[in-house]
Amino acid sequence: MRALSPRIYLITGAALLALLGLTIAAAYINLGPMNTAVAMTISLTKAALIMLFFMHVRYSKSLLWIFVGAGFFWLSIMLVLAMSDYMSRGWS
Amino acid sequence: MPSLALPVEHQFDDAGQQREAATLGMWVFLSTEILFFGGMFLAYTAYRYTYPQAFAEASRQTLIAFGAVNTAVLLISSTVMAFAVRAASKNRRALLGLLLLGTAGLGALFLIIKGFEYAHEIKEHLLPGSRFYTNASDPKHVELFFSIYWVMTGVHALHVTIGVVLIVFFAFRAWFTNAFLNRDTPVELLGLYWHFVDIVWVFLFPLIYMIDRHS
Amino acid sequence: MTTATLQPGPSPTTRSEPTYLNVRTTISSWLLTTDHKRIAILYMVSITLFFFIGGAAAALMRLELLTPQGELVTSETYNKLFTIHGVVMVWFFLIPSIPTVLGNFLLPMMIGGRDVAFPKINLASWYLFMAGGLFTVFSIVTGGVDTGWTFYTPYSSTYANGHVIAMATGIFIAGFGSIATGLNFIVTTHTMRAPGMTWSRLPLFVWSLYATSVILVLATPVLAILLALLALERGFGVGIFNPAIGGDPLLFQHLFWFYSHPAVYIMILPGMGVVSELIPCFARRKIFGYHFVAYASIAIAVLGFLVWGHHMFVSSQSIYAGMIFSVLSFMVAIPSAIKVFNWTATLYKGSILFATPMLYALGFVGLFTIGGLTGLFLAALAVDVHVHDTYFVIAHFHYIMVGGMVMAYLGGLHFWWPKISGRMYPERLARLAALTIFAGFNLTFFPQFILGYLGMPRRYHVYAPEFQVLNVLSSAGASILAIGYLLPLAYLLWSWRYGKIAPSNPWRATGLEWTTPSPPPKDNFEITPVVTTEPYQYDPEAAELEAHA
Amino acid sequence: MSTFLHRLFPKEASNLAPPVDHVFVALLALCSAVAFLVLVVALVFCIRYRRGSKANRTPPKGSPLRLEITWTIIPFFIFLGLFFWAADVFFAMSRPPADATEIYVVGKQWMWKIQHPDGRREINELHIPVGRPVKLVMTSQDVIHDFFVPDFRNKQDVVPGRYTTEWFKPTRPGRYHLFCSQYCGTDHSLMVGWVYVMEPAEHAKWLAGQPAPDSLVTMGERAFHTRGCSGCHAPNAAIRAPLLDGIFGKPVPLSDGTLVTADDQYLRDSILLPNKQIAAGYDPVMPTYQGQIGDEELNAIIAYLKSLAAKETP
Ligand code: HEA
Ligand code: HEA
Ligand code: HEC
Ligand code: CUA
Ligand SMILES: [Cu+2]
Repeated sequence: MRALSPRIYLITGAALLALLGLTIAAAYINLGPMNTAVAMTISLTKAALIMLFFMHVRYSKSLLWIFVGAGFFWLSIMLVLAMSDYMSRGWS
Repeated sequence: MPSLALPVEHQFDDAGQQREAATLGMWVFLSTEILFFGGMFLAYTAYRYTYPQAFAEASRQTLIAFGAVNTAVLLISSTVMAFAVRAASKNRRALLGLLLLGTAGLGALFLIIKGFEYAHEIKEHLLPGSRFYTNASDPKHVELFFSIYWVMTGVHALHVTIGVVLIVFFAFRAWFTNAFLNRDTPVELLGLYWHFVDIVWVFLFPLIYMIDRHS
Repeated sequence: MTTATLQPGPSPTTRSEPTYLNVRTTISSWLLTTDHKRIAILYMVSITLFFFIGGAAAALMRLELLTPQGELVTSETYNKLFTIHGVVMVWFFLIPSIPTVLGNFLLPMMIGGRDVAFPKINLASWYLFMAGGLFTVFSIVTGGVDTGWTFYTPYSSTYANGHVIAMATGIFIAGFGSIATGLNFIVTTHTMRAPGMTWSRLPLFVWSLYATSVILVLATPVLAILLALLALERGFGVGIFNPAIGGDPLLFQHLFWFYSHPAVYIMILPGMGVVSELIPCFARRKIFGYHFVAYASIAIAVLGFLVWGHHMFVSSQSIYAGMIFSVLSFMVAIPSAIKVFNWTATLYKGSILFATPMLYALGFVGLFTIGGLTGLFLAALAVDVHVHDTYFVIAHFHYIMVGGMVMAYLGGLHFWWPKISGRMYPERLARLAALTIFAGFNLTFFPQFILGYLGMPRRYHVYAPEFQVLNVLSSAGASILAIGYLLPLAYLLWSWRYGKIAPSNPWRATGLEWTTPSPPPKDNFEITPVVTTEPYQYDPEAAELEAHA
Repeated sequence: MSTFLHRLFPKEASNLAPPVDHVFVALLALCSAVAFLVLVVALVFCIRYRRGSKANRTPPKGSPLRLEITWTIIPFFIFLGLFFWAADVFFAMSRPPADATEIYVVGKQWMWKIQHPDGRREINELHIPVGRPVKLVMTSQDVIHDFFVPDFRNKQDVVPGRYTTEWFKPTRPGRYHLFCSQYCGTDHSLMVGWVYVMEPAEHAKWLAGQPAPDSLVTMGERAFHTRGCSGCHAPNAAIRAPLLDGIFGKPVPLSDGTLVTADDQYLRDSILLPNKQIAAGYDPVMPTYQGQIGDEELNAIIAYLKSLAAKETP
């Protein structure tokens, strides 16, 4: 399980570098507010690749998936609720 | 599965249980790390939302070429680390040491590049505090950006430094001791840590260097 | 092997096998121990020390508040006193209390394991705790800190006197101790259960420790980074919260309460777990609604992360965010309600024995209910505007933390004392102490609700003369409370040497920890137990028959 | 008896006090009932089923699920109801009426400085006529403070770097405590004062007894000239800057394409941090006045800018 074939690692590494190129390219195109969304989507993809293949999450028990998800889920709680304050401060 | 003749700590029944506990423990630790960095990500998000123009202006003052190269360096180091873990599980300890040293070397390269970048920013008075200076149109909030920039990259660099030290240590253990004979869990955990540090940077890179680069 | 062993176990004198206490007795065998039971003892001694430091500060505060003019200590000293009191009580007493003492001692035994998953990390977390404590004590003796336990910026970052950075460092380090404990407990619960110990057979104390650990692990790092940012701002001028460069003081509050509200559940969930053990045992009844009580713990842990903004209703947070946080705060009360109702229902048709632990447990239910219900007043937006930062809030949380958690800790300590020390405590004295604490507590803190609604602000060392009568009542209560706390300290210490030898299961309780000798051997069980039944197999009718016989 | 009750319950001296007290009393009744119920039931069980009593202990039959669901659902709905009621009152407490008198409050360690619209100043005292709504516009010079008048049932943090508001309509003449209720350092507990609520006639007498200062607007107008604002913000100025007549309360287009409303906060930021938001079509040449104009002078200037708006829109 732990010893994946080297091809998987190489492909993952190459994909990561390709995505890096893509982020940089996308940053220089004016997409308006979409720039940030695109950049974050690419980053999320990269993070997912690293976790799934380099960190072997794809081949792990479902319990591990829960543990991995928990950190991100709690982070999103923090961001969403705190930003709900910042975004609605101007309302009257 | 490594040979069962291995010593298992007294609280565990067998090596399988021990390995499962260790992996689970590492992931719990990584979750805490996510929230540790998360506090800073919230600060970043709140201020970028409040001062979009100042943040864009400040971001354009960062050295994107350095950032991009550094991202590539870390991504490659992660790939090398993946191979190192593989070598450990195949019990090829000479190769393991070599690959670990390669990973550490790339990590050190990252730190050196980051160091040059920091030096440049200090010279340009972009270190917050009384000597901070910028001719940007909204200097206060540019300073706020750089406060966050220094803290986030600084804490990340600290993590990289810890990683490099540990990896070098592990490399020598692989070569000169029997620590990893039939025992790959420690290396695997180290790998998890290193990949995590990489992931943090994957988010930092666009957030710091690439706000409104097109304009 | 898992249901109640009805015959008393062999007494320690007839047993040749060494216990965890006397396998080795050198000092280094204690300081370098990796035995979870010994680490529990190390923690017990340390947090008792810290409790009396925090209590001494409280005593001085209550003395000062006898008169409205504030002539006993200066303003500055008073401010340092409540800071010391809050910091020490929260981070160095109450957060570690049940988890690190009773949790460390019992968790492995309750699930039938030999130790926690990472014994060395367990020891390391005690050292982290002590190192953090040392920093904090250092900052206290070298002049103190006057920020309050909440460290609000920009006061703490720019204007405060004293060693803010040293104290923040202390809490930072101790925080990593907490994280290590939480991590250990989570992994232990997942991987170290004995054969047959399924999740629905876990004692409720284990469930509550698990929920607590989730909070420890996910909330504490946010406090850590926050304190680091505070230190950077204060020490190096890297201003993340500094309003002079557009930083937002409210961001500090968001991050602080993102940690500290979940942290208040760290300070109650373990107590709920203890009470869920005590009530079935002394009512000789299976706990009512096992699954509801168990899942309520998890629900509190998760929902507890969604309500932090209720500390910021008048901070100038957006009123819409305030509304979200208010409604969520009401929702988080539901799982607590479920627990209260289930405990009460457990008494029904039981065979209730009012031993000391049970007195504490019943006291817990009553005082926690009052404290929790006043939490609803605070969650109600319009009312909180008035009572925020008044003594109403002080009364609310002392009812839960002192009336609830400290009672639960004492109850648990008495309950498991025979297991921990191998000795019985003096029962009648213990009951007297429990009643003294209950009476003193209510006299101390009930008047504070009234003071709060009348409008007396907290952290006031000089106050308007019309508040004096109630303050005097409160101070009088505090002196009774102090006596109440000194009693157990005295007789428990005494019983460690001179108490009656305890059988292995003096309460005829179920639970694996009662199947080993008192005190247990180093590895807890001679053979790994196999679990075949659900917990709390008590029978009230059998208990009655025995009582009559 | 009534004086005894009086000691246990604060006076109701503003329009906000009755609705807040209604929620409070309702909560008190409900929670006392619940607590009483739980405690009585527990007590009855404790007595009835004490060890050795002759009660029937055959285990109850039937599934407890119905019971569990009942005591989950009922609190849920009660809580929802409480939330809506309290939130509704809170909403009203947070939104000052349009005709409220605006009074500026500056908090600093450890005193309250108060500026009336007519320029009159007070320290740690606030004199207001009964029956007229008052809106406090507050900021702090150093740390966070909190303006708390228990008998009015309102409080609000006073935060450095921004304006917060609080309002009430005093309904009973008298003298009421003013407390700082956000911890602000050494003399936090001495940052107290009095709010005097007076009959209108008496208030007028009090006003007459005070030396009549320049009104806030006049002071602001003077500052507008001495500080050099008029050098740019005048129709015939050499530098092209927006005219500020009538700006208050209007939407302002910014250079990044967004629209903001020119409220207190916007004006404050425009003066202290002019480059935070640049008005569309202008160069960002306005200097920052941070550190040069104090909070009180700033309040006067803002009052002056507001008065221009009032003239503009009849
Ligand atoms: C162990 C600690 C602990 C616990 C468990 C709680 C539990 C709760 N707390 Fe408390 N709280 C604190 C410790 C704690 N709190 C502290 C330390 C502060 C002050 C911090 C500072 O500023 O220094 C504080 C402050 C605080 C505030 C901010 C006040 C202010 O500063 O203005 C609020 C506001 O919503 C609040 C609400 C609640 C609620 C809704 C609960 C709920 O979880 C309570 C749930 C329980 C029940 C409700 C009781 C049982 C239920 C029933 C019997 C059900 C039946 C009821 C009905 C149908 C009505 N708390
Ligand atoms: C977490 C646990 C905890 C515990 C257990 C306690 C226990 C007590 N607390 Fe505390 N308290 C807090 C947490 C806690 N508190 C927090 C977080 C705050 C907010 C701080 C802030 O605003 O920043 C607070 C604030 C607080 C205040 C408000 C201060 C203010 O705002 O001005 C008061 C006032 O009465 C008070 C009183 C007490 C009393 C009388 C006890 C008693 O239960 C203590 C009884 C114990 C003893 C009395 C010790 C035993 C006796 C001796 C050691 C005798 C020898 C000593 C002498 C003769 C000097 N506490
Ligand atoms: C050097 C010229 C200059 C001086 C002096 C000056 N301003 Fe300005 N001001 C400008 C310009 C140009 C703008 C438009 C660009 C911008 O928004 O920054 C502006 C914008 C403003 C705005 C925002 C108006 C809008 O339409 O958004 C306000 C309010 C303001 N100034 C008030 C003042 C006050 C009060 C002073 C004196 C204390 C002052 N200004 C001094 C040049 C000046
Ligand atoms: Cu100002 Cu407290
Ligand atoms: Cu809370």
